[in-house]
Amino acid sequence: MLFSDSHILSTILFTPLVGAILMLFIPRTNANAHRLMGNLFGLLGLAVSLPLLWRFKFGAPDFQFQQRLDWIPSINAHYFLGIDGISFLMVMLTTVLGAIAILSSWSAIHKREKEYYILLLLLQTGMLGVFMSLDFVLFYVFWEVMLVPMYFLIGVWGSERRLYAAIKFFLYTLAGSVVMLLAILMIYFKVNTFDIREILMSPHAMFARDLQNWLFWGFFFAFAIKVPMFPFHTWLPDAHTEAPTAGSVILAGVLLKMGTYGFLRFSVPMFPDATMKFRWIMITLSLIGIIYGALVCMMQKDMKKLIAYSSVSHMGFCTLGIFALTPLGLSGSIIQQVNHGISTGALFLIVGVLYERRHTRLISEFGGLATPMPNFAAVYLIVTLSSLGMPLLNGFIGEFTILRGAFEVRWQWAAWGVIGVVLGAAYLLWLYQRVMFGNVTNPANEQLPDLNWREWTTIGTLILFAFWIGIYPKPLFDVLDKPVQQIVMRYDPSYYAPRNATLPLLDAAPAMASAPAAATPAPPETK
Amino acid sequence: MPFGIEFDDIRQYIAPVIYALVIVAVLPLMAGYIVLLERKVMAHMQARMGPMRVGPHGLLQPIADAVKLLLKEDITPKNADALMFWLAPLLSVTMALLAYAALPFGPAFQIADLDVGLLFILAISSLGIYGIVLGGWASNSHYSLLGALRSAAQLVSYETAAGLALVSGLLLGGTLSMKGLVEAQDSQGVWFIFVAPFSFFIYLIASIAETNRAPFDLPEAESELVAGYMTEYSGFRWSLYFLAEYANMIVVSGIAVTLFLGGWMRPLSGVHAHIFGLPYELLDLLPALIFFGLAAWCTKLALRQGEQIQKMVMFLFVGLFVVLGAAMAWSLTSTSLMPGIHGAFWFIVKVLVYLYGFLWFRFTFPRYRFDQLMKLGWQFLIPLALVNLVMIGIGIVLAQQFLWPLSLAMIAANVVTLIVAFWLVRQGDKPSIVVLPAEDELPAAGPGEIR
Amino acid sequence: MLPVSHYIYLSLALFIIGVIGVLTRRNVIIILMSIELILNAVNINLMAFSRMWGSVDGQIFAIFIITDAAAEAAVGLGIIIAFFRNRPTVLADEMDLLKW
Amino acid sequence: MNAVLPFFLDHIWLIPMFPLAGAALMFFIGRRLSNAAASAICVGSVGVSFVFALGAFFQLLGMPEGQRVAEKILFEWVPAGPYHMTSGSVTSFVADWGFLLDPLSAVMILVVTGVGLLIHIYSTGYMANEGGFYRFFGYLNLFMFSMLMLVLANNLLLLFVGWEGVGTCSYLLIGFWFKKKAASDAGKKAFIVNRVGDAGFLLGIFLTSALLGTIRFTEIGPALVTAHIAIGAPLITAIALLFFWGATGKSAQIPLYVWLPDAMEGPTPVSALIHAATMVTAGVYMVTRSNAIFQLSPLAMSVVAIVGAATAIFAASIGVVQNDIKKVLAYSTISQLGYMFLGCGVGAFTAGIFHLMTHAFFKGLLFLAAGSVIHAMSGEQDMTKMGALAKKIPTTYRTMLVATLAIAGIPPLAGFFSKDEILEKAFERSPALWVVGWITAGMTAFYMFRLLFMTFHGESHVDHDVEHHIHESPSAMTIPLTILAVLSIIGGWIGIGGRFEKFLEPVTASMGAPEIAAEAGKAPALLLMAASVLLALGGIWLAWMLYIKRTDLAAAVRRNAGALYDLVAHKYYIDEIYDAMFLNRSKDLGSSLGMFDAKIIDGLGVNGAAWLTRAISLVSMWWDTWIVDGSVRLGAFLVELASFPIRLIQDGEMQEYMLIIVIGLIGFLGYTVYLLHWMR
Amino acid sequence: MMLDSILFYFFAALAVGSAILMVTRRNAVHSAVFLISTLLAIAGIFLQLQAEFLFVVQIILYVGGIMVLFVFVIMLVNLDVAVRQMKFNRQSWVAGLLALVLGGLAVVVYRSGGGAFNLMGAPATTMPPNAEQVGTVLFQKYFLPFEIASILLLVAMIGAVVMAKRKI
Repeated sequence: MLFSDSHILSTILFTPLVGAILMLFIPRTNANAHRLMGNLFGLLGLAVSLPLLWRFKFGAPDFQFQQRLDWIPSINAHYFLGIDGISFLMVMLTTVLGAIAILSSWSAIHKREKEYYILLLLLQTGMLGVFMSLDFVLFYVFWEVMLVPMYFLIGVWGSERRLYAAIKFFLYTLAGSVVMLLAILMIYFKVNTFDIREILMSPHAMFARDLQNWLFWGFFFAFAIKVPMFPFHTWLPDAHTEAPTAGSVILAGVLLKMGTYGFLRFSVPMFPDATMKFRWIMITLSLIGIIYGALVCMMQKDMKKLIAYSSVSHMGFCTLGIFALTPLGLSGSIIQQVNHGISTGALFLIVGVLYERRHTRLISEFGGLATPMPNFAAVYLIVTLSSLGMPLLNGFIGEFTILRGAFEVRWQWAAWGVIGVVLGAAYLLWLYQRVMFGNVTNPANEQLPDLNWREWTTIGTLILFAFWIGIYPKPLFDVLDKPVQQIVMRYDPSYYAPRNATLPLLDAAPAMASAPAAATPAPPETK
Repeated sequence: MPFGIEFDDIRQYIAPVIYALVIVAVLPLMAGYIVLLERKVMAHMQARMGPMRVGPHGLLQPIADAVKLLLKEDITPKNADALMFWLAPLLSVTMALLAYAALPFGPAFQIADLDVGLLFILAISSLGIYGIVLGGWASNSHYSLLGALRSAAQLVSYETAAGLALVSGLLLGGTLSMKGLVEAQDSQGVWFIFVAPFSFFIYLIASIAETNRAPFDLPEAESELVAGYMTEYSGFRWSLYFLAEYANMIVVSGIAVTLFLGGWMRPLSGVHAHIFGLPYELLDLLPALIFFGLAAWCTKLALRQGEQIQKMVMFLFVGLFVVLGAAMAWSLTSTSLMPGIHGAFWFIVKVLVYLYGFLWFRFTFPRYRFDQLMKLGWQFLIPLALVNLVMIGIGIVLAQQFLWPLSLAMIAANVVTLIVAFWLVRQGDKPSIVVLPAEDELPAAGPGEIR
Repeated sequence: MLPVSHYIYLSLALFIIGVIGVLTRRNVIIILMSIELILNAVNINLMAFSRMWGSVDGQIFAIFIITDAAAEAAVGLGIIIAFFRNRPTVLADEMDLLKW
Repeated sequence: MNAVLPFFLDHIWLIPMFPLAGAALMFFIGRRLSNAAASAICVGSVGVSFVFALGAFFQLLGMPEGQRVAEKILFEWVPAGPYHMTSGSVTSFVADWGFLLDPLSAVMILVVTGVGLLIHIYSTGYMANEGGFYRFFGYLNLFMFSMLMLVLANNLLLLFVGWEGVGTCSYLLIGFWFKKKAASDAGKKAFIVNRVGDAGFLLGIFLTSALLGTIRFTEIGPALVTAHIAIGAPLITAIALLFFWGATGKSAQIPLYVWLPDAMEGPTPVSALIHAATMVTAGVYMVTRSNAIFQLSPLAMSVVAIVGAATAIFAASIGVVQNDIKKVLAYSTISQLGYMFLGCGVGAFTAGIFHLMTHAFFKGLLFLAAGSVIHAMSGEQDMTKMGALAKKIPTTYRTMLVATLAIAGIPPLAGFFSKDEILEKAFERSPALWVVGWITAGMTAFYMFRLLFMTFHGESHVDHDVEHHIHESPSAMTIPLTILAVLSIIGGWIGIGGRFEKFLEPVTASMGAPEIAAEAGKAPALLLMAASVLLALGGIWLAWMLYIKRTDLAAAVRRNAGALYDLVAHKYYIDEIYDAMFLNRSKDLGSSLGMFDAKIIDGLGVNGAAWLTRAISLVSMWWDTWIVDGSVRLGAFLVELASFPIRLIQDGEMQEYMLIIVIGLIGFLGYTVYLLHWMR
Repeated sequence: MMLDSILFYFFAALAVGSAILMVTRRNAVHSAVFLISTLLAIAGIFLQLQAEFLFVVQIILYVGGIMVLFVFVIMLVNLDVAVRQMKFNRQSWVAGLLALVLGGLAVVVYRSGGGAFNLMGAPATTMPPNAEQVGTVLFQKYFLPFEIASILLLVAMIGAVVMAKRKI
């Protein structure tokens, strides 16, 4: 057993923190030193996470790289880290996006650089901690820790209505997590442990059915707000709009994933009966989110707001996949989370490029940018296509797999989801057209410089990932195979065995409150 | 045995005493000849001949100098603090000599193999400051006091860098014992200069500064401070200071040799080349050959001498070298004596090479200004030493915990250090912010105006 | 080994001498030096007990005390220099105001 | 598939990769290349593809009949995981990077690379003076890649990759002149309408995998057999209809044809390549490719046939009154695509593919020739402003004439054979369908010759300034025209004697259901042939009458038809209806939902909670200030009072403080001694 | 044993003597020199207690480090007037007496508690290599205190620099 096996997670977790602490000692006036240090530690954080790529064993049944130390013995809380396939992907996503977000801020941030980079690094540690923790207390601590830097990032470096957005973000999320704390405490008093792994690894569900219902809703609010699911999403457009570019990237790329990660890690496997019971609500909310988000996108005048609402729509796909509770849905959902991090992260970077040049995000301010910025146009196009689910780019793989997984349960779910795909093409292309095509109408846009090497690096990296996932997603599926299987086995141990034909497509439609089944789109029959 | 003394006690107590006596006896002679060497080297570098009169090629010059110094009048200034004035040179030379206690001249030729040998030497050499500071202060002369203060500041500054450089060597060796360090290099099969070149480099510079040698001879800069802390001294006390300086040079060379240059180990000790079926190795013949070569060279020089007496003295040296060469050759046949004698030979050769570096630098570099000196110490050497230390630590962890090959780990570590070094040099090129004090802020009285 | 009491008396003697120095001398630097002496007296005790119990914990504490002494000397002397720059005196009983 | 395949068959996967490499080069270094270098790279890459395609085709021919299948799987693409089929058994969803060459795809790659190569060459001339030359060729190459992926894919999902890819390239190429709002609008419209179709296709893929457990073409047939699916089973009908729903989008059939006329905003070579020869025929290809499924569902087949026939006549009727030269061709394309679907729908898949191929030749030629005309006219597209060009641009005129004859179905040109075959099969199925097709054929002849006459004959209506510049196009453009003209003449001959049908038979018939063909009687082939030729001649005569002989008649017809003419001229107001029904409604929904989001959810819910909290906090603050904090301040006051006497001892003499400490110590020790000695 | 005792008494006498001289010398430099002497004697006692590491640390840090600082500062602030000023302050007699009383009391306390401490039970065994042992304990058992001490030093260093700077 090498030292690094048990400490690699701690190393990854605390590298950004160490950077933040070191930066405390650099004088505030030396902004470039802060930039350098921030980037250095961003990259270092990425570099120390790279060994996971070849050390991580695909298909191992247990959490890997576990490290478990006593922390607060009196309440039996441990410093307990470990990752499985899902968190492995999330950790890698976080380190990659973190490094990119930090790099993207080089020329975008011109005040209080010291605090900015320190907060970004702190945020990084918080997010990584959420994905690595295997102890409820530790999880909760990181969950909350990560709020604070984000609050300041929005509140200090945001644009005009930043204070409103920051406070809204903070209170909204906090409200959700308080309920979750109650649920965690309830778990503790029930099973007398904070050990997530123990609960997950127990052969049967540890909680009685009615308790499961309560716990499910307790966790639901925290996660649904974070995702965000339909009626809890209003903080997102504000936070996204006001946050600085890097903040938006992190927010969209990683923070939102914490909600879905929570569903995958806690709600679904720990409360299988409750999940099955409330699945229709979750699915309904997801589908509403998909279509609602896409429709609202159409009317946005602000680029960032549009992308924020598109996040609502895309994350609706993720929750749809999760609560379809089929292997395809689950693995598709996780891949779609990664995809969303990449595509939407890149979209925010792209808006950041424009914002940095023009200091406005209004779509009407732009138009015809393809003429002065041809490279930007190409990059933007690829990112747009990736986001709207173009095959050979990442989005398609995720959306397809999710819809396939949802289709397996109810074909109507997939049908409603497909509408979201169509609308996605509509609003994204419309945005692209309004920004890039036509003549340059605004004289301020005539001389905009094209991408510089830093922007190439940040967006280009994400595009490379997009192509990789689009063309060869097999490694992702391989990583997810085992954890997804474990989740499915939690609620349906017989899933992997063949069962009698049910032919759901030939059955009379069962009474389903989930999807508004009456108005199916089913186009061919109508002709 | 009488007085209840056992034979082991002799081994334990008497032998060190003998070694100590030998060192105390030989050291002044050695210092004298190093001075001669210095003068000859300087002369040849400046296209001169150097001492030629006293003895052939000035070979007896040290003795003449010594006699002159001992016979000179010993003056104590009127307002001097007599006690301190007397104590200071003694302190200086005592501390210099004390350090020899832990220096391993050979596997067997060491006064005491302390567990904390290296630290002991560091401790003792750090006491040498007092000799200078107190001497400068006790002279009650501004030149002396300024020289002393400069010296104190310089020594304290460079001790840090030197210490940090040595610590990285310690990390590699894993022991504080001087003997253990050499053995560690033996067992790892590599001199630490090759795994930690930056440590050696830092120590080289710091050791020059610590011995107040050019180009860091600010405390005794004759163009500024007459002779620094030694201004008021003359005669025997002056020669004590002088002796202390050269003894210190040998000590720092000894440390460097022990820690970085493999101590008493023969160069290429890993190469075992036997010749003609002889039982000893080819390279072990080198010492004898060197001495015989020297003898031959001296013979050639001797034959050129005009004066008969010069010729005779020269032949004396020929004889000396022949005897030494024979001893080297003869010791090959004895497995018990060979390591000790050869070890001592190689150790002294390495020390001489290192000392030659001292002389070389003295004649090639111009003297630093005091602020430049401080800047070099604090803004380059100490940060670099710190980084180097951390990097070597990381390298060792990589090698031990992550099972990297040591060479790879060390190359990586040193590359990082190299980058930092370049960065530091670039930083150093930028003009530093010098806050000059306003006149009224200077101390009102006392000889304390240094900055 | 000698009885520990020897060491204790020695350290007591040094301690009292240090205390006398602190209480009676006017020169701040000498007061500081007396404090160093007091600390050293403590160290002797620690070392003696460490030897007595055959454990190095006492030595560790001695190291910490030396660390502390170094810190104290650095800051103390720094204060003296700063003070001296404002008022050229090193006498303790002339330093009785918090601010000039 | 372990047998060692001949070189070209083993490397079919390279065919799409050459254009991809060209596109990638254009993307990365295109801007730094000269036009010549860029066109050399792009045309060269397509040329190499064409050579590989030819090689593969001949090596496929070299294989024994009935075994002409070459499949090359590179690696797993989407190994998504296990799922339950409708039958309840668990299977694993796998899509490979696999390439399949059978007679069908062999024909397709030849058409795609061949016509594509010609159009690439043509474009070097046509686009020579346009900005963004490299970009155009990059897009074209990307399109070639996607189209070849589409036809070479060995499974539905990979086909979908090409399917979406061609859509994207179409979007890019239609919007190539992105500064023109109409162009970018048209591109967007094309993409979104296609997307609507794709949604159906995607659901079809889901359903296929759910029902059959596979999406690989070579496995679909056997799976259909093992699943014992009855003819006309609802599920299989659903799949077929969903597929066809996708095809209507891509191939511009009712109801999703609306994007194609708009797509004429793109450069003319694009229209030729994408919107005539290749992409729009993808739907036909896809339907043919999955004919095994379609043949199991008579209902779906009927839908295909009826929609195809309806589209054919509907689009032809619009084409009759269009004045824009490219719009006419666009509606003609829609109409001809309808023909192909009609062929597929009546079970004549080979005829559909045959017509696809010949159509690629002559419609490609028509577009290219039209492009040549537009080129000569300095960008003028309105036919009413042309006329009498035959002398001025003779090569263009001659080639166009060939193509027009071909599309009108005059023997022995290509169009005659393919169209005739479809009509024959349609008659066998249902005479009503034949009548529709027959009338359409007449209309086609009419409007095509109307185009020809208005453009090349009669009086010149050309603007004066333009007139001087009229010139024949460069050889880079005329050579492809000529080659295509030759192909338009001889292209149909390979179908004589059923050779083409036989070649494609393994694809269309092996898993087909012979019953459908058996149902229908034999058609009187010669009679039908004569009827259609006669009608075509009649159409030509009518066109001659109206536009050459009695030009005043046309206007009279227009006046008398009145409302009907208006209706047709406005394309039956379909675009407006769609706008009103879908586009504006979804925009309205979006904006009202946006308001809902901002006012109700955010305003009432979130901000209302915030207001309530603030109100409560005001009350708490009063309490806090006066009661809670007041008691604290009281405590502070008391402490301050008590401190007064103690302050006196503090005089700043450090050593005195120390002495006090010592006294304290003495007291403490003394007390200890007292305890130790006197208390004992 | 004999040598041990001789060494102890020698160093003890040296330490006490030098300490007394240190307190009573008028000249601060002399005081410093005598303090150095005391410290060296104490180092000798450490050596006699077989604590080589502490012996070396005592010399390096105290004598080589801290005392150099003192000497340096004495020379910086050396006032000729100081030589002519009163050596002791006005409370010196009282204070000296009280200090002696304190010492006496301590002796009394110590002696009367003699039974409470097992003061004679010293092991005769030689200790293992001292530096290694100290290192092991320091970096394992006392790791956190060690880090805190290092932070203390850092703070002190910064404090000293800030304090001694002419202009901040």
